[in-house]
Amino acid sequence: MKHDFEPKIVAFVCTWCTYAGADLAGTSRMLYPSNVRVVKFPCTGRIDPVFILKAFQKGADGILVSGCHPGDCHYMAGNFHARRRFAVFRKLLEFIGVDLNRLEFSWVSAAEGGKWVEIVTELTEKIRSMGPLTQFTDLNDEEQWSGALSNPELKAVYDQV
Amino acid sequence: MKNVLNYSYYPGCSLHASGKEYDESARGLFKALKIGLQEVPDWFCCGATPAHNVDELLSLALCAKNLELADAVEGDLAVACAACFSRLKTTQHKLGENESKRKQVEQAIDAKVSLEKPVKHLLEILARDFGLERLHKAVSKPLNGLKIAPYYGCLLTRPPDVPQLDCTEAPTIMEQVLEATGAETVPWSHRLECCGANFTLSRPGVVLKLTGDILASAKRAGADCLVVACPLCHGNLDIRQKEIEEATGEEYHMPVFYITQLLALACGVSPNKLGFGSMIVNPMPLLKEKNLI
Amino acid sequence: MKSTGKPEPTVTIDTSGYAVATEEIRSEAKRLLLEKIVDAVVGYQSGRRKGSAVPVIITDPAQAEQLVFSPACVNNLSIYLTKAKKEIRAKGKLAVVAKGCDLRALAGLMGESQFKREEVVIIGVTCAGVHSAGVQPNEPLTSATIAKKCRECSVHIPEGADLIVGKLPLLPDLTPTEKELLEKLDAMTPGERWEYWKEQFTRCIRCLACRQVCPFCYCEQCLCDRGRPQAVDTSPRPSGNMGWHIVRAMHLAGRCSGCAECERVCPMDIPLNLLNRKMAQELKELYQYEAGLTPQEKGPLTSYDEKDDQSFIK
Amino acid sequence: MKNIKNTKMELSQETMNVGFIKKVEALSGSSVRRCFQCGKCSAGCPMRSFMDHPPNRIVRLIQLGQWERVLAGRSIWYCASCETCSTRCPNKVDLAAIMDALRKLSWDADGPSKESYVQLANKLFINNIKQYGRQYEMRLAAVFNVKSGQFLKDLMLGPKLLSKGKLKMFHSKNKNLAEIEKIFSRIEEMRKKGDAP
Amino acid sequence: MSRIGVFICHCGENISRTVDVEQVAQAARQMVGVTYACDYKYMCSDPGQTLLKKAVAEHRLEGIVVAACSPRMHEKTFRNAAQAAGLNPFLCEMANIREHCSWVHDDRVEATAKATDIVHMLVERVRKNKKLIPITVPVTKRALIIGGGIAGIQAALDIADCGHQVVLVEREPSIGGHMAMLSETFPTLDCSQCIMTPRMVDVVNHPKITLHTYSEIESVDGYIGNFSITIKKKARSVDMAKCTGCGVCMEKCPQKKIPNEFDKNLGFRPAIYVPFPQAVPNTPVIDREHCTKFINGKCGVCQKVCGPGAVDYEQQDELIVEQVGAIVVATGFKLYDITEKPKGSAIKGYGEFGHGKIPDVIDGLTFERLASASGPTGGKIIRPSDGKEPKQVVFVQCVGSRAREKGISYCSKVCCMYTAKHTMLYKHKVHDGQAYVFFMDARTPGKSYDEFWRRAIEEEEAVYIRGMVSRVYQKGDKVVVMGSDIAVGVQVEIEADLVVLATAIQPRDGADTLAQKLGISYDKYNFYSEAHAKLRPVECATAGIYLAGACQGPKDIPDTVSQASAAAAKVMTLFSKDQLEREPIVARVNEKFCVGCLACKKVCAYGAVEEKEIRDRQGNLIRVVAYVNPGVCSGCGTCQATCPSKSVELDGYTDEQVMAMLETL
Repeated sequence: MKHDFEPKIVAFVCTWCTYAGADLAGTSRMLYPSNVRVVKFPCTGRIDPVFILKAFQKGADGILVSGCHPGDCHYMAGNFHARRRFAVFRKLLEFIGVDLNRLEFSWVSAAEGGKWVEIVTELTEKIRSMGPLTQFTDLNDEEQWSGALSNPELKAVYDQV
Repeated sequence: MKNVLNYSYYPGCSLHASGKEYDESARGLFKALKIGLQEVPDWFCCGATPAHNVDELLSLALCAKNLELADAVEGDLAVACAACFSRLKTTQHKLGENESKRKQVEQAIDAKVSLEKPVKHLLEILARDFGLERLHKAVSKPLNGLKIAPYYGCLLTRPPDVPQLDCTEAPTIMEQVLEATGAETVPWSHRLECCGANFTLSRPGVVLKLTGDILASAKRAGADCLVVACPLCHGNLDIRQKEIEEATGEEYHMPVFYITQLLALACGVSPNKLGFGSMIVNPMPLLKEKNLI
Repeated sequence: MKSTGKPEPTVTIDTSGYAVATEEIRSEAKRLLLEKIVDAVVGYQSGRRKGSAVPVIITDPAQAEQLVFSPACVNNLSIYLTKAKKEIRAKGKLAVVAKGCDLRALAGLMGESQFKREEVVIIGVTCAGVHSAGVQPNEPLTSATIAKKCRECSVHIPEGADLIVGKLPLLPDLTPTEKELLEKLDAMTPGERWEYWKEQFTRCIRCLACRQVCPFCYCEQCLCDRGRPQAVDTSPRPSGNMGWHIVRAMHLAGRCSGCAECERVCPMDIPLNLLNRKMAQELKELYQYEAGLTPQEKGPLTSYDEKDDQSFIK
Repeated sequence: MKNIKNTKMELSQETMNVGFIKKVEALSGSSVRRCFQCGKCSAGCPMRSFMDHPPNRIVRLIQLGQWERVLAGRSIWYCASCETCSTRCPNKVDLAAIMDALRKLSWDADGPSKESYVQLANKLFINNIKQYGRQYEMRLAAVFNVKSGQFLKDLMLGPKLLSKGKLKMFHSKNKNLAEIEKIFSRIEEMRKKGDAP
Repeated sequence: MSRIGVFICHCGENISRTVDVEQVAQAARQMVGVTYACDYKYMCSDPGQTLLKKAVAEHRLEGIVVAACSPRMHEKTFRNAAQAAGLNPFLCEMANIREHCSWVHDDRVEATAKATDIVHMLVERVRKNKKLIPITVPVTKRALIIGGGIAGIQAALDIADCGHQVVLVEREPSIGGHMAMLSETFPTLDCSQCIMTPRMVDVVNHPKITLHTYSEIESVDGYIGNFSITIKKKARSVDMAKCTGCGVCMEKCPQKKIPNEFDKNLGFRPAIYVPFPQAVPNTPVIDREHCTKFINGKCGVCQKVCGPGAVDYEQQDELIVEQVGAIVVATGFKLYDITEKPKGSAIKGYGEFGHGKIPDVIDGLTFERLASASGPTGGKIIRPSDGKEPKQVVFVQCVGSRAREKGISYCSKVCCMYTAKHTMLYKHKVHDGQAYVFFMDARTPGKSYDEFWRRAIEEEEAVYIRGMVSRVYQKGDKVVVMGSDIAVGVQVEIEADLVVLATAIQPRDGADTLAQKLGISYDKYNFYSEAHAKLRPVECATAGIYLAGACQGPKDIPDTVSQASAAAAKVMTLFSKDQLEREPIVARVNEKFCVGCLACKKVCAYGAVEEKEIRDRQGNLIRVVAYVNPGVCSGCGTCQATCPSKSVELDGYTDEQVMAMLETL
């Protein structure tokens, strides 16, 4: 490995646009980091936020969700539904305390092999510089509440609730 | 030795005055190449632009008259001036396709219109009839190192179906002829733009603007000099160059040669006979710099 | 909690209208049952402890006298109308007593095909507020005993009910404590927020009372109970707790009517309504959507607009 | 002449001078109606900046039979006859020929044109032909300057050209000048009889 | 599933150059559930496939992972091979270690590790795969055509000529639509009725076509191959079986002064009438709104004079049900009405053109009726106000069209051409007249179209003026048109005798209501939406419903006929098999857990989700759940992602499969 830390990145993609775009990157022999693992769906409309949660819990350091550009959906509106769903979900994660730099969304068409490479490369580099995501995996090892709050201000807030 | 080719010759008014170096050099060149030129006796003014500008019938009649006169001399009609060339060709073209106009002209000149004699510009004779290869062989003093911007102006190529000298929008005949002498031609943007022509008399301001653009373009392309085949273009670019420089604040010092001057020089005609002294922008420094005299 | 840190002076809230409401509910329930317009009425009756109130379903006009309305009527009765409560639906046509916040849930449930408007008679109650969790039921309603949600209530009058009973008193200005807490959390770094929620969720014992009481958690089988595949660890450990609360908040996004029953019933005092309120705030900002204000055919996450914001998408 | 450039056009069969359209078409040998106003002629015209009406508008005005507007403008006198428009027209509208026709019509009407310098130059040029058979630039320039009242125009150029042998102070008439005179007179005759335009 | 075979392809050297295929195979053998793993130079070659088939038999494999190129390349190949080996094809998956791995990475160690991960993910996926059987749907080989204009007629005749039954429903008393109203057609100037009426007669005489005129679609049930259509036959008050079409009733009807809609109110018709002489069917209807008998009961002349006794005042609207397998929607267009601002519309309207109050300002269709030889004036062009022949006619293009604020933002496509045609027709009929056209652009993309337009100018001497009209107003008996010629840059004023406005093309009124009945989508203008603008231009997203003509967007006759034939071809393709076979990647509802919130129905773009009632043995309704019609579902899976309890699952992409893949991380 060339770096101290190689992030694990999961890409949830639709088969018609982004998967095909990634295929195009391959047939065009473009090079990009090998960190990404692609999970194929018929449509971004099929991608459930629970999958993102699961991937984080299973140790993904970064996640990409990518599909057809608006108006290009093979199923007409799947990506429009996905757009709303993830617009909301990322707000929730942000509120819970997840750094949104770890969750990326993109439209990559079947003709955009270059864009796929660009997005995967940038995301890999970004996550690499951020280091591993331990929030979720640490929870796996925790059994119960320690009862202590690290930050006095947090404690004040907590006490008042 | 017998001449290889023989032509009747219509010099036109300018070649006897402001464009006399064109006439001199053309005669010198043709003599060197052993091409015969016999001037049509008592030719008239072709009417040039002013005539057709306001009186097409007069313009056509004048040219038809000249064509009739030319019939008396053997050989295709060689024309040096682009304007005369254009008028004579236009006349042939229009009268050839328009029956009623032909009849009017015949009535005006009181003679049958003769359209048979081919009218040829000097360039055409050199490039086609004489041939580039022979021209190349005839060169004794190659113009190596001279970077030329060949300027066609309007009337050598336009409108498309009249002069039929070369491609209307992308002619190469001047380049071909010049390159046969070893000179280098530069690609440039204003080869076919108008110089303002006869506005030189009535609206010189117009001419200064147009010729200024042409000179600037040639300079941008890195040319040492301009080459023309029309006395009117020559007048506007050479005679008025000083004024252009004053008007635009740009310095050009760009000699404007008639194409026959340079060809004759390359073919060994003595520079003294080529009228370099008559040019307003002195070409001598350039020619000396390039070791051509 | 007040951002300035100064304690709020205790203000008493006028609840004289509640007695009026009680009378009107009784007579309306009686009439509806007598005229056989409905087969049952879902409302509140007094509990065993003095001043307390519990949900009741009456079918006999004579029982109408049991019905009450008081600051102790905290429950959101809309839950009895979901398809999950088959035994209640089986009674036939229902009437239900609904506060403004409950009515929002009813509107949402109608949008989700849980019942049709014409199947239910809604007796709306004007409400100045109800008790906070843990308050003794016979205590007067004051700024100290009022539920947090009621501090920021915008639906004191249940517009859209078949009948509106009670009378709204002059309401004092109360500090929007939840709003202020949200602002405070929003101002934190993600890491700090994570610490906050981690500590909250870690306490969760997965009793699922929050789910039980939620009018929108009417699924026959909760995704989070499923074993194959297991979306969320079902045991009450930090990892699974985090998953459960995220999934819960996501599933309620755009649907939650803000009744805060989840938070009221939480034995571990986890501020669950904060999450719901946050999501509601985001949906309002993103799609100008507020759940339950009017019955809508489609929710914000079951519809879309081609021009939706996509600034977050590369 | 009233400036009619921007005034409203009231179109009717009376105000659209169809005869004018036909005359222009006959004189120029070019169709006017074919023009669909793409503007290519104006795009390439070296004289556009000196004109009041761009070339395409000239055609447009002819199409609408607006002869006064066409002839009142100075555009037709600023056409250099470079043929760029005619060469590039997608519809083979021979605008250069149309311009000739318009100048002829203006000339005949002793045109309402304001561009008298150009007209003067043309007249002198043709007079020269009539008088001498050929063009003598010195004379042309001198007479032009006198007639146009610009006595000092190109004052510095003359001696220079003379010294270079480019202008002849003296000139002779063509031996066969009579033939030219006959041509002029025959054309005049024909026009009188209506045999020629 | 525990007997999985993993087949790793070298793809020549395309994969093996960067991926250590043997190492991947070695790793695969250690994976849970993998019984067999091997690598081979070309898995897709015949020997490669043979190797796969043999391995399935030898190792009794229950699932296959082929690690090779993209599934987009060879999934079908290997699924076919799996099927040939006796496996359900959906138990075969491809791990893309070429396009997604060997071709995009150069580090052998990294690429090998990634390839192993990819294979592992797919092995886990296959372990959760289920056998899937292609879905078959029976097809009723009978087509419904809605709309009897040229689009509907063309589609009906094409399908019927192919031997299938067709039901054609038309709202008006006669078929023919707008084309029957036109005078002559561009760019050939052939008479519209001369080419239209024979087609209309063909329809009524065709043994395979059932024609319902004066009828409307009441409701639509079912799905592709199996639609059930309820049609309302409006009471004609004339028994079609008895009527001979003699026309005596129309002659004798005392009420003769009803403006004739077909002639754009330029002429009159009786209360019992056929819209135009060549109407098909040639059976009159009674306009009950204007008929004296129906108003006050004091007439009955038609019944008295009717020899066959066909007039029936008692006739009632009738509902009939037709079973069809496919629907072609061809409801056509209407013209933008400048008379008033449509209610609730953003259209600001054209008060500057007099809101239709100036009698000599008419629309294009009215001009068609004036120019038509069978029209109210017998083809003589006159002005409506005083019947005089107009000598100056001004045509104004783009009225409503291309005016996003005042009207509609789209181009109506046919106005440029028909206006050019109008100027020619006018010149042919009024030799000393002059036509003027105010226009912005001339849009003439079509065979011989631009030439036609140029002909109007160059030969017929129409004066085209580029620039729009600001206002028209009445001045004495003239209509003054204030315009502008932007080429000249001056205002233009014309005192016209007649002004013809090329008003925009809009969908028919009620297009949205019909779309809701059909479950098809429509745009903000109410034009019906095709499934894909380029690749599926005549299909609706809702399977089994097709579009023809101007109901989908403004269209001229050639385009309309082309699209109608294309729609017919689509219907015939559907009818070419007895059973419709579809890929089994469709959603399924777990009825046990579904609580019927119908979020799935809300997000389904195909209308594949229906409500299903679950009843007990006594027939009492227990609850309503969602049901996904496998004949309609396209398999996007949006429903599953939306369903809170995951009671709807997309076969082939179940949560179990996805989660299994994520477990390998």
